Amino acid sequence: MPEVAREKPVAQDETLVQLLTPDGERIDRATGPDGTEYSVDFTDDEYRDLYRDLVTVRRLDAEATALQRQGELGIWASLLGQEAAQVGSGRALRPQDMVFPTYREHGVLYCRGIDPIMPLSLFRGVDQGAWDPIKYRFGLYTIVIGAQTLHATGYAMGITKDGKVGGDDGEAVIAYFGDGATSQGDVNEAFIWSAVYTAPVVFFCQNNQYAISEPIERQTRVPLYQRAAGFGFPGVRVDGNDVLATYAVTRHALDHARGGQGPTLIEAYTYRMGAHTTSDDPSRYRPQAETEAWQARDPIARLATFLRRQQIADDAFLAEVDEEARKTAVHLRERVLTMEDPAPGSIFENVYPHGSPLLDEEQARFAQYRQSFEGSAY
Amino acid sequence: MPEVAREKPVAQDETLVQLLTPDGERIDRATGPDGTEYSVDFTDDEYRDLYRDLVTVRRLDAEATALQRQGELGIWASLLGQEAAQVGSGRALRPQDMVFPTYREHGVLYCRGIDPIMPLSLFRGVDQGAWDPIKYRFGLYTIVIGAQTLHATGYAMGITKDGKVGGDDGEAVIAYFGDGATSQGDVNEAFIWSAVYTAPVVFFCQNNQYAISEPIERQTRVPLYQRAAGFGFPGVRVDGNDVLATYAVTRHALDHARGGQGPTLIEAYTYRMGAHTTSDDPSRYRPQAETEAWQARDPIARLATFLRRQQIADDAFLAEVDEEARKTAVHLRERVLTMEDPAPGSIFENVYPHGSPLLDEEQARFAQYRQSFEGSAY
Amino acid sequence: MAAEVLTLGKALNLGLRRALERDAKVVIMGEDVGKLGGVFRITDGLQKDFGEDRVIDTPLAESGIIGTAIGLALRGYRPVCEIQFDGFVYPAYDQIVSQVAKMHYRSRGLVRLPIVIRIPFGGGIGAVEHHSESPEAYFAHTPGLKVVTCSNPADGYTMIQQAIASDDPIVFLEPKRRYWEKGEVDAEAPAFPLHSSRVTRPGADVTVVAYGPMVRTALDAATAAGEDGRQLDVIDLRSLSPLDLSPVYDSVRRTGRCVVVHEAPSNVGLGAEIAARVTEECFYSLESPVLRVTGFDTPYPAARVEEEYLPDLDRVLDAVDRTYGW
Amino acid sequence: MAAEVLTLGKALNLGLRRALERDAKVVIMGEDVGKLGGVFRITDGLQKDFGEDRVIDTPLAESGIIGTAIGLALRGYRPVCEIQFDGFVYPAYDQIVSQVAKMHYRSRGLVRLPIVIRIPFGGGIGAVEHHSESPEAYFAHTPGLKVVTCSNPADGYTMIQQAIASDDPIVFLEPKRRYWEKGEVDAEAPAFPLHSSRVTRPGADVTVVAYGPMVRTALDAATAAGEDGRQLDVIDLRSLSPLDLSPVYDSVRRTGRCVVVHEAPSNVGLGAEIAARVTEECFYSLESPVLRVTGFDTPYPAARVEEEYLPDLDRVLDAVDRTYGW
Ligand SMILES: Cc1ncc(C[n+]2csc(CCOP(=O)(O)OP(=O)(O)O)c2C)c(N)n1
Ligand SMILES: Cc1ncc(C[n+]2csc(CCOP(=O)(O)OP(=O)(O)O)c2C)c(N)n1
Ligand SMILES: [Mg+2]
Ligand SMILES: [Mg+2]
Repeated sequence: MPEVAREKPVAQDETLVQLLTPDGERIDRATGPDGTEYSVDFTDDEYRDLYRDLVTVRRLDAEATALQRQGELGIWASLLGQEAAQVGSGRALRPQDMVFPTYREHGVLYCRGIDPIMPLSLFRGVDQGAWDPIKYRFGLYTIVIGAQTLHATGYAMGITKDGKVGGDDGEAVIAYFGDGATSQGDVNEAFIWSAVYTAPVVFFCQNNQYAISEPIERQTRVPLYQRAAGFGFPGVRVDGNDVLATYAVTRHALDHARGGQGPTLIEAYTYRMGAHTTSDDPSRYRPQAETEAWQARDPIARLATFLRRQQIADDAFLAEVDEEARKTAVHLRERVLTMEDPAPGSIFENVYPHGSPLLDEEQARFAQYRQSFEGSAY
Repeated sequence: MPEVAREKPVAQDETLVQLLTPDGERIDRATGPDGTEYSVDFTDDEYRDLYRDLVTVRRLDAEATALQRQGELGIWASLLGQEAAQVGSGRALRPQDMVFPTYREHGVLYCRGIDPIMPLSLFRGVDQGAWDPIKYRFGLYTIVIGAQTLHATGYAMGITKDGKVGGDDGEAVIAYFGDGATSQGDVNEAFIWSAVYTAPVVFFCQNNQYAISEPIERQTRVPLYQRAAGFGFPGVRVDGNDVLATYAVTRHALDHARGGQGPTLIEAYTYRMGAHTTSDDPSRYRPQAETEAWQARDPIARLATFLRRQQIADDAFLAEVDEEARKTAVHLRERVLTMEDPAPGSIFENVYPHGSPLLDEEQARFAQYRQSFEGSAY
Repeated sequence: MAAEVLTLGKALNLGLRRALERDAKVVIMGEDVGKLGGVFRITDGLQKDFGEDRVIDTPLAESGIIGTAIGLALRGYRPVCEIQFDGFVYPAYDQIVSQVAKMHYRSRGLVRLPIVIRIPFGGGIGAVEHHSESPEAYFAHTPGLKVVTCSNPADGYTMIQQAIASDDPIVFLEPKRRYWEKGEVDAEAPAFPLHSSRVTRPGADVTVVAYGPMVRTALDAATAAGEDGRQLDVIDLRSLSPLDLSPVYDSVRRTGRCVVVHEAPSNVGLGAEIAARVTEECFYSLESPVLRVTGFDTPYPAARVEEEYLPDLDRVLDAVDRTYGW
Repeated sequence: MAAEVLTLGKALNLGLRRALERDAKVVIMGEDVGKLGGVFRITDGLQKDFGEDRVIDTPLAESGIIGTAIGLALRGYRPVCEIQFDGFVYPAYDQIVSQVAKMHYRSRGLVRLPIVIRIPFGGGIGAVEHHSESPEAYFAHTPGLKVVTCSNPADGYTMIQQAIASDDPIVFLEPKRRYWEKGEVDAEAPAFPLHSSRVTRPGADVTVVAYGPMVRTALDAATAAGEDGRQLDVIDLRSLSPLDLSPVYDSVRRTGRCVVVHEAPSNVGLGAEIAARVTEECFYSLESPVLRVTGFDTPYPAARVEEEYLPDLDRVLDAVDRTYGW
């Protein structure tokens, strides 16, 4: 099993859907492997909004990494490099759509209009990511690789049951996962289920080239998007560092789903610029040169170039966005520092909707035990 | 989720590899979906041997069904209708190849030269299918759907490690499973592993149209053989009721694997003419007309027609084969009836290669308990 | 409906039917549950009457069944999943243990997953391997899951409806060898709490604790012991997590002797838990240690020797005897 | 090699290295075990020295890891599988429980699967969910598997080699919070049987039974109790299946008091089994019931409150006290 040479960091695949080149050149329309045409038609304001999202999301992410370094978070899974994949797909969602994320979809969450503080309690260890998925139309962060793809599929089956597909106001689901996740049985079962039941779900795979230390060659020999055809639905590879193409492809797939046409697999071809998490040391397994090559494909820089060239944005605007993002980050930091720890005894709560006498007993005993220390030197 | 109409029992797929039509017409060569050409070049003796295998395998299977009806077996999983898929693939194996079966591969087992009595102890409940897989180059029957496909893949990885691929004397593995099994995570993980490690394994899926009561539409919307491409290896659909085509396709895939070219998925398109097992009642879920339509594609009848037409066999030969098969079946029956029940106390044996004091104690106590009844009226 | 005599299988079928009638959000899903009505026919006729949208034949993958049931529950449905046999629940283990069991806790109560996982369990039907397992300890050891099992048609009819109506995720174990045993089912009978055990046959001498398929065995032992003048107090646990042991404690305080019976292997099984708790609660009442009569710590054996493996009347009586000899 | 002071992590690394050197059939496989050396670096440097054929980075799927390990074992290899964290073993549960555990039995001894499944387990490292589980009861309840855990570098070094050399399938649990704790490792030290428990600190008053990460906690409690004049007899089980309880029985016959400590939830956990057996064996010696100090019957909580969940010195001492008050 010799190591596969990794010379081409960039997909040389003809079928890569791209609407904005790494050099900031706008491509008018692009064609997917099945002939679908993709394009976007944004106003200047919308372009600027996208840029703002990208910058903010990166800035918040950097803040979280810093917070972890300072011991304020237990761990952090950075999205650095994947901003376009997340903002492009996140902005393509309609309000009624439902998201099933992994542990890295901070950018998608932000695009849903959710306060970015929401997942930080999880990473701080204050809770386990305790929000109402229905209220936010954003599922719980899922750490067990691939598990959420089945939840997404089941939820999508429920949409069909509810008669909420077929029209423009139909609902759709998007399930996020990584390149590594494609090897899990669960993800493949989700492909099967969604195909069999024509479930309105979009599988959005961020191929960031690595599953912790393992390069994509440890998971597949062929481009991941090709996996879909054998399950009976379309697959498309999009430049995940191109926010425009990602938006176009995701919007199309979501509408396809909500229209009752069933699932799509989107492979967003991107790169994890940072470590897997703050516990990881990528220098052990990947060459600096590779990371540098990807630097040239930065999702934010290319949009900035385009905006400038088109005079949609000037230096002042870019600086203002930076400054706004900085403030948002500072605000986030302040709130993380003042997060309250869970109340003593709360570990016994919410195990069961209807409670359990065993737990009541354990809780009571523990409270009694705790009290025995009161007033003692301890 | 409306029921899918099941009008076409026969694959209308252009890509179905066939060398012998249902009417017994010989097709000289056939082309697979990737352009591979398939043909066979059998001597008259070899044709006759194939016929003998088919008839014997069916006759033995009928005997086992009868034994179950008479209470001599606990259950039986009949291969009726799938004889060509099993004999064609089984005969394509070279002596050094390894088989990983489900619970229905009695015909493959027979073709390996193994005494057909071997699996009957399992179905009688005398043991759990206790043979040495290495000695027979035939794995243990596996009931948990799909589990054996990973074992096959791991074994194949071991072949590569041992340097036993790349030449004509290389070893290959064949993993059997059903159409229903393709939905299991394990089977898809086996596809991934075998592709990543270029493991010398052939995935042989007998698509007999049903997983107990569920028609193939509950597992997939597209032909199963197409699943392979998305994992990065060839897939081919063969007429599983055509022993010649099945032989040719399997032989080619095995040689491909032993040559170091990696896995192939073969979908043998066939039909389960009987019940799922003797516990099943197919009249609850499938129309008689469907079964009758498949009768016209019987794998044995078509070979008989061909042999007669080519004057490779005459009535006398066919009668002789029947008579031989009958004798073999009678012999099998006799031996089933005299199978010994396991020795008392044997349930404690072979839990661990190195034993366990806990079990020793349980066994000793149980023996003592048993003894306490001795001499008593009980 | 007045009281009717039904088999356990039919009582469960009727209970499922009532649940489907009562709440349009209830869906049944699993392998072969639709047209075939399940390999044990527990869902017989339900797809015909409630449609393919409510009684769903799924692809053949247990992780997929439970994983998609979670999604359906998030969408407001109440999935009742059938696992075809005990030995086939393990591919779904991750979804059950890491997702179903934990979602309420990790969301601090914001998410409820009212999922019922029905599993025919236990041996005694002469089946091939993986068809006679007793996996209850795996689930009872998992916080976030509740686990129940019924031993007779009346309980089956009531408990399956209660389980479906409950917002807790519940593993519902059905003693498959008892599917064909008959008993009276009275739809108007007063309900008992789902997680309550029950003294099935009172007796003053030895407490015998059993559940699921072994309740019948324990009752038979009680009859035999009664003929010998020993009165067994037979308690049917019904709920395996949480355990309702108060009736057991009460009994042991009177009898001073306790035998626990189950088919599952002994090592780290339910019997150990019951023994540990009874000993802690009734330490000064016990005349002898709590004894366990269980399957052995071997894989489930071949059908022709399963009777040797399974606890039977005689092994129960032997343990009862031993509580005296101590 | 003379005696060296090593961390547990390094001792395991060295043990794996020895095993790879000794037998060319030993292969290590898992997620990130190669170039990265594992997320805990337990396999650090092994791929570099033994090659990609012996130390294999696998696709990201645990069922695939164990399933292909079975195939490799059938081919004559001795796979050592790493599961990255305790909470990620469940996707492989079916392959472990239905295949690895049963293959020897169902083949009547004709097949051996010398597979070791290494799992860093337990909490206390401030991790997010699924990274602090204690799944030992699931495996100990499964006939056909053996389960061991080490509590210190010397045992880790020896036991990992013994486990790999054994033909039994073994779940090898590594107390991840102790990876960084140091101790002396003497390669020439006389070996002990793999499935033997050990009196780690002798004491006459109360028997304390622990394993894996809790041995350190029990020893700390013993030190504190000693200062108060109570001598705890601390026994490190090492083997969780089969249990080697003779030293425990011997001890309890002397002390009359017994406390079992583990991180896993209490309900149907190892503590229950130990309590049941100790009670049965030492019925007339016990001054009080066997008490359990365990994790609670909740999912493992968020990092900031895990200390509340985990048994600590004080909870052990509290239980020790309670064995007197009975
Ligand atoms: C079932 C399971 N196995 C192992 C892990 C440990 N783990 C966490 S992230 C990760 C790699 C995931 O890679 P990928 O799917 O590509 O997503 P990425 O982290 O690159 O976004 C692994 C192995 C896990 N969380 N769940
Ligand atoms: C994991 C698992 N789930 C369920 C079953 C019960 N079961 C036995 S055979 C079968 C259908 C298998 O269908 P298929 O794979 O098409 O093979 P066939 O029986 O048609 O040859 C099912 C569901 C099982 N054996 N294993
Ligand atoms: Mg990745
Ligand atoms: Mg089939």
